[in-house]
Amino acid sequence: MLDMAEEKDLQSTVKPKVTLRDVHVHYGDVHAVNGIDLDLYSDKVTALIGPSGCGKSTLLRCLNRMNDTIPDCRVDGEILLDGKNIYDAKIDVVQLRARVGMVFQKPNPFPKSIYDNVAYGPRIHGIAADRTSLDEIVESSLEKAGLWQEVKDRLDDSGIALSGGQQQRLCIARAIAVSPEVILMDEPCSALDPIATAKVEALIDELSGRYAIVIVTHSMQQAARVSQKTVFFHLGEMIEQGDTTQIFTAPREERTRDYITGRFG
Amino acid sequence: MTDYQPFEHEQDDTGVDWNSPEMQARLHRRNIGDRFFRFVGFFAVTASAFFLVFLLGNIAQKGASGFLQTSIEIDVAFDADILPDPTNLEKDAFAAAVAQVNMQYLIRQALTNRFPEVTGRRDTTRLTRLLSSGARAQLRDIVIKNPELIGTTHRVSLLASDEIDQVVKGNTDVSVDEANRKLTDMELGWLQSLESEGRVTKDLHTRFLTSGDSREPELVGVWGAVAGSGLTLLVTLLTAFPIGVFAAIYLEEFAPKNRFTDIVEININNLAAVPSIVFGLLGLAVFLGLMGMARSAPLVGGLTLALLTLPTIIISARSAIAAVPPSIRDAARGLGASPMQVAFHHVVPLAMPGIMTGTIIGMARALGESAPLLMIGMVAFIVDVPASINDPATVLPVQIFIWADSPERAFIEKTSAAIMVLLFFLITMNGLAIWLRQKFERNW
Amino acid sequence: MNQHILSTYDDELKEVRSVVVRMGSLAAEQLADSMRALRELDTELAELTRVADKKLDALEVIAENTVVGVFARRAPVADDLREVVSALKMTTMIERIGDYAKNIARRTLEIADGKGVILMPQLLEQMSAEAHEMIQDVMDAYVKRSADDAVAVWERDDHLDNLYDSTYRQILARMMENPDQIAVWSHYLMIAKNLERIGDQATNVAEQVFYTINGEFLEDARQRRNAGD
Amino acid sequence: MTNSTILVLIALMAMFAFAFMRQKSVAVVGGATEALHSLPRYHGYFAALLVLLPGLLVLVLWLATGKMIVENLIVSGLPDELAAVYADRIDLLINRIRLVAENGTGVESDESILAAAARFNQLYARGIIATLVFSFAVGAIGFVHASSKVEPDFRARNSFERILNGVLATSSFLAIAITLGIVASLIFESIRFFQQVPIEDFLFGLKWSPQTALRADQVAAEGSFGAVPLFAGTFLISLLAMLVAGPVGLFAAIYLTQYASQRTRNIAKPVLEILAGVPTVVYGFFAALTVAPLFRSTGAWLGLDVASESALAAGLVMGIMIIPFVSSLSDDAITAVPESLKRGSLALGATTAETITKVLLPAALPGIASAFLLAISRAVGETMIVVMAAGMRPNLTANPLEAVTTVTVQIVALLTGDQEFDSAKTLSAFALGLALFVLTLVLNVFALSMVRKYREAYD
Repeated sequence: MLDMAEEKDLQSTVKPKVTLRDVHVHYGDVHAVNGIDLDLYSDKVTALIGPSGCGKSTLLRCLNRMNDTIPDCRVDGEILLDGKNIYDAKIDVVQLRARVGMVFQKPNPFPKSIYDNVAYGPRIHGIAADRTSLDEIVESSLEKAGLWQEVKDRLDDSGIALSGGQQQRLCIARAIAVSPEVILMDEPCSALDPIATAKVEALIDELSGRYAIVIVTHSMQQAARVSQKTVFFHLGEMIEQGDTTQIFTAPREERTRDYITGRFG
Repeated sequence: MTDYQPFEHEQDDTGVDWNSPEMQARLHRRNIGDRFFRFVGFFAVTASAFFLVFLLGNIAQKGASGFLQTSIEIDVAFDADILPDPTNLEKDAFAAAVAQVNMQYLIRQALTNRFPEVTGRRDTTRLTRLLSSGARAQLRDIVIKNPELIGTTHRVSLLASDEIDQVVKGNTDVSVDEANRKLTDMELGWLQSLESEGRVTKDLHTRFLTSGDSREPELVGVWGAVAGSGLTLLVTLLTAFPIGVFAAIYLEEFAPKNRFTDIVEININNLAAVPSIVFGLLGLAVFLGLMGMARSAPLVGGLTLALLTLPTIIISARSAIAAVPPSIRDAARGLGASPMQVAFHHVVPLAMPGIMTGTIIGMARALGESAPLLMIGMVAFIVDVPASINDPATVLPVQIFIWADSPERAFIEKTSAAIMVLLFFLITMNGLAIWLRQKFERNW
Repeated sequence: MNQHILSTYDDELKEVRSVVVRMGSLAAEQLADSMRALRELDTELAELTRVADKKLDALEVIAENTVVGVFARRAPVADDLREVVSALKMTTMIERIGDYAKNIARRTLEIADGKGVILMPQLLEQMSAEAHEMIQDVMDAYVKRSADDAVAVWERDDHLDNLYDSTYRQILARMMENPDQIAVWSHYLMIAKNLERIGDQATNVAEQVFYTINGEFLEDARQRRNAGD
Repeated sequence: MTNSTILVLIALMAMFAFAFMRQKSVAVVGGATEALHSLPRYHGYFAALLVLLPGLLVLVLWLATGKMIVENLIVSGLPDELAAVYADRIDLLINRIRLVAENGTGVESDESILAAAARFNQLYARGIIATLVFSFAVGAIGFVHASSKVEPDFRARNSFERILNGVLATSSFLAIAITLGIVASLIFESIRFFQQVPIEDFLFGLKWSPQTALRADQVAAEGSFGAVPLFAGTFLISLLAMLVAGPVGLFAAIYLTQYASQRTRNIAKPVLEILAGVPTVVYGFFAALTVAPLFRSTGAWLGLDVASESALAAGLVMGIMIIPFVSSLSDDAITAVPESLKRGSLALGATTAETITKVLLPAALPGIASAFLLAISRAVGETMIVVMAAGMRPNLTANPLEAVTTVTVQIVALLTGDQEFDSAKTLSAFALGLALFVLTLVLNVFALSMVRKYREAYD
């Protein structure tokens, strides 16, 4: 059995996958994210929670530079992926996004076949050497996404023909297919019913050992269910971060407590 | 604890080695592809802008001088023997008497006085051709206005002929061989001599904006066509606007959703894409053939253009009406308004800015339209400015078409100038539409 | 403390809290009554006290239902979570206190029934006063949300344990002196044990109060404080 | 007395009816207007419509048919010898009579025609009077009817609104009437044309030379009406136009929606709008006077023989004209693709170009395809540019440097010179118009159905 001090030591020897140092995001004059310091680990699901407009989605989008597509969005500070600043001029954003996958709020499968949806990423990045290995990637991605059994006989059907939950798992399979190291999820279940939500959450659990997963969610229960680490944002600032159990039983900050217990802020 | 290994997460089982040379080369290729795409797109936009600038610049460069006109000052002896005596004549009678006088004689006299070396019938005729055939009417007007000139010699400024005008403006290349140009060296010599005396002037050509068509380029004006366009558009507006708005109100607010209204809707969308010349054929067959209306009249032109603009107006009015939020209708209905009252008291007034914008744009399109009007005979040569919707008339774009077809070199600048007038009206109308849209733009 | 956005949630939490407080005062009262009956060998009062435990049981059921309802509908987290979890545990503990008081009353009846009546030893009086005070103090700490007061109650348990040891030794001596009174003395011995258990339960309640307020376990906190010292 | 006078009189009568009935409704209830079911002004509106609509109907009927009726009367009353001369050319005769009737006696010398013209004017004047009387009569009936209805319980508003609803519905059905009018007039004249020229000669004939006798007694070379060279010319010029407008318009749309900054868009969009707003006659002038000579001289410099009215110049300028059309429709089609698809692709590490070619364009394909079809339809039907910049000579060639002629050019040429209604030459214009209408209609319908089909596939 480890005693407390030893446990702490162990923690510090694990290298964080992604490190944020004093990250600020501005939209024009709006200071959306204010000085965030945060470590994300490969074996953990990190949940970002906070009221709407607190900057959590903005921060999420910084991690694969999806903010680049928004005019007058400025990101300052350092975001290191395996120790390299992803905002460095030498970083190729195309490569970055392959390594840092993303799943969106609303399922957005392409209006193509299920197979082509999953094969899209490997094809553009040239990951599969031939048709056979592409087939393998598609199968294993769908399997990891828990969708293989449901769709293996209709890979040529349109991805849009699937149910909402299946669509979202297809999008996750699509993201996994390029073997990302980090997966960002922006309220992935907000458009889904409880059963579909449960399946996606089960999938997140399943994936949690293999990828650094960051999930933005408005459902506190979901954050509590799927994450090991929870970060609370308020008005663009990080108020508290910690083990999910600690945040949900004994938050240190009053604002965190007020938010998660549903009190007047 | 010593056997503990830090996590090594950089490689997954299906991991991709992004740093391999193959992958780096691939990335490089893909990024070049992206830049190429962006460049082609940028080129397309630039090319479009270039076309526009080239087109407008070309027109403006050709047309600017169309607003100027060369005049030549000559010393005319207002011979009392030829001209009537104003002292014992009524004003009208005097004018009628002056009109009888051969002004060409006075002009010839004045010119031969200036160039005494010119003899012979052919050369004298050439000499008088320095001036426009409109110079006679000009001189007549001067005499009628200033009877006191009779018996004196006075320097008057008269319109130069189109060929002279073009030389003065530098539009005609005088360096080519004499055989290949209209003006002889002799005529150019006269011109030079006049120029050296400062008798050749270029002035703003108000006549161009105030008179009707003519066979002579230096005498033409766009006013006839502008008036024709105005009358035609008036007819178009008065017919297409109420019918279009009524139809839009019916289709948006009252029409039952059934097969028939579906057909009406599809039909309207298709009508909007029917070539304009087909509407001309319809106008020809129905308004002229069947109903026997007068050819070349703004009435027929306006009705034909109304057929053409009706779909546009219906479509834009419908979208303006559809943009009024249902909550307004619910509110009015909740107060006990009948469907008609809801439509006419609430929905239509709120949609009016949008309807007006669409209508103005439709009208602007009708203003620029010429093909269907060719079908119904608005392409005739008409000197008089039309005063009513039944007078023969032409419209600005057709006037442009007619002039563009004319062989005289001077018509190029007149055509271009007329295009500038047309574009001025179009820009004004579109500007008005944009202003309306911005002033009344509402985000529900 | 801020109110919840849903005021009915606040009402439910208040309900839980007030049931706990009512149970606490009821248990304290029961203890006092049973001890008075013992002191005066008032069989009527003892009988009443024994029956009064049913009220405590009923309140525990109410508390349990409310807490389960909060869990099911509100999914409490953070201090709300601690509040209801602790309340659930505290009601069980207080119910136990009631059971011990009932036990004292039962034994009172038997003592009164028996031949050879012996008056209650003085030490038992001291123990019951201590236990009663602990119950009251810990409920005060709960109502006032005072972690320090809860710690103070917790620390008094040692004193009660010492009293018990003294009482135990004294009764054991009496038994040896008067073997024919063993039956009566063994009843007193069991009552002393009950009082000691009541003190333990009050201590447990104090731990729960501390956890409810601070979100950490009293033992851990004390350990950390000692390590820091 | 003219038609417009009648219009004014009917309007005045309607206004009077409005004022009168409003007063009357107030009088009926002794000023206590709250006793009326409908407000006084609705009684007025109701009466005004009852007067106005029948009167207008009579007037419109007269305008639409009056001249025909009068003409028929004239023809039936013609002296026999005149009728005999013009036995099968009645239209020509009527044209002459009309000309006199409209323009005065100066244009004609034939006594019998002058007489017929005088009779025409006389009859027409009578017709106007009759129309006036008749429209007043029906107006009066409406007035009396409305007057009898003025009662407190009469639901004037409901009745008025029912009539108004009818007016609105009629307005929207007018759109159908226009289409029917187009179809009917084109088909009617075309049938007459095909009675003179076999339809297969028209559709498959390779020679277009629409010369027919101008006078009945003139013996002229048989005209030939093979429209293939015209279709070929139209196709060639449309193809050239699309070769310019297709890529330029599509790439402009792609650039503006995917790459351009807001500032660039703010400049480029108005530029394209202005380009779209320039009248076609201006493009025609530009093509004929600037582009064609430019190509000719460039061709000469390169040693190529470029016709002064080359298909290339007309096609290029037409292409420029269509650029904004293609770009704005493609722009709509691309922006209609959900933003989420684009973000999904970018988040997988696709470049913008890959996102466009692999996700956006396939999804927007139906919209873009229909944009192209509509653009082709536009090019096929475009008139002024080709009239001014393309040739007049039918020429079956695929060489863009030569002059070709198009369907629209020929329609204009056939109908703007001297014309007579009955000749094959004039009628052939309607046959060409019909062909043009059918072709563009097929393109439009196909474009719209294509959108629908793909939309179903994606939904």
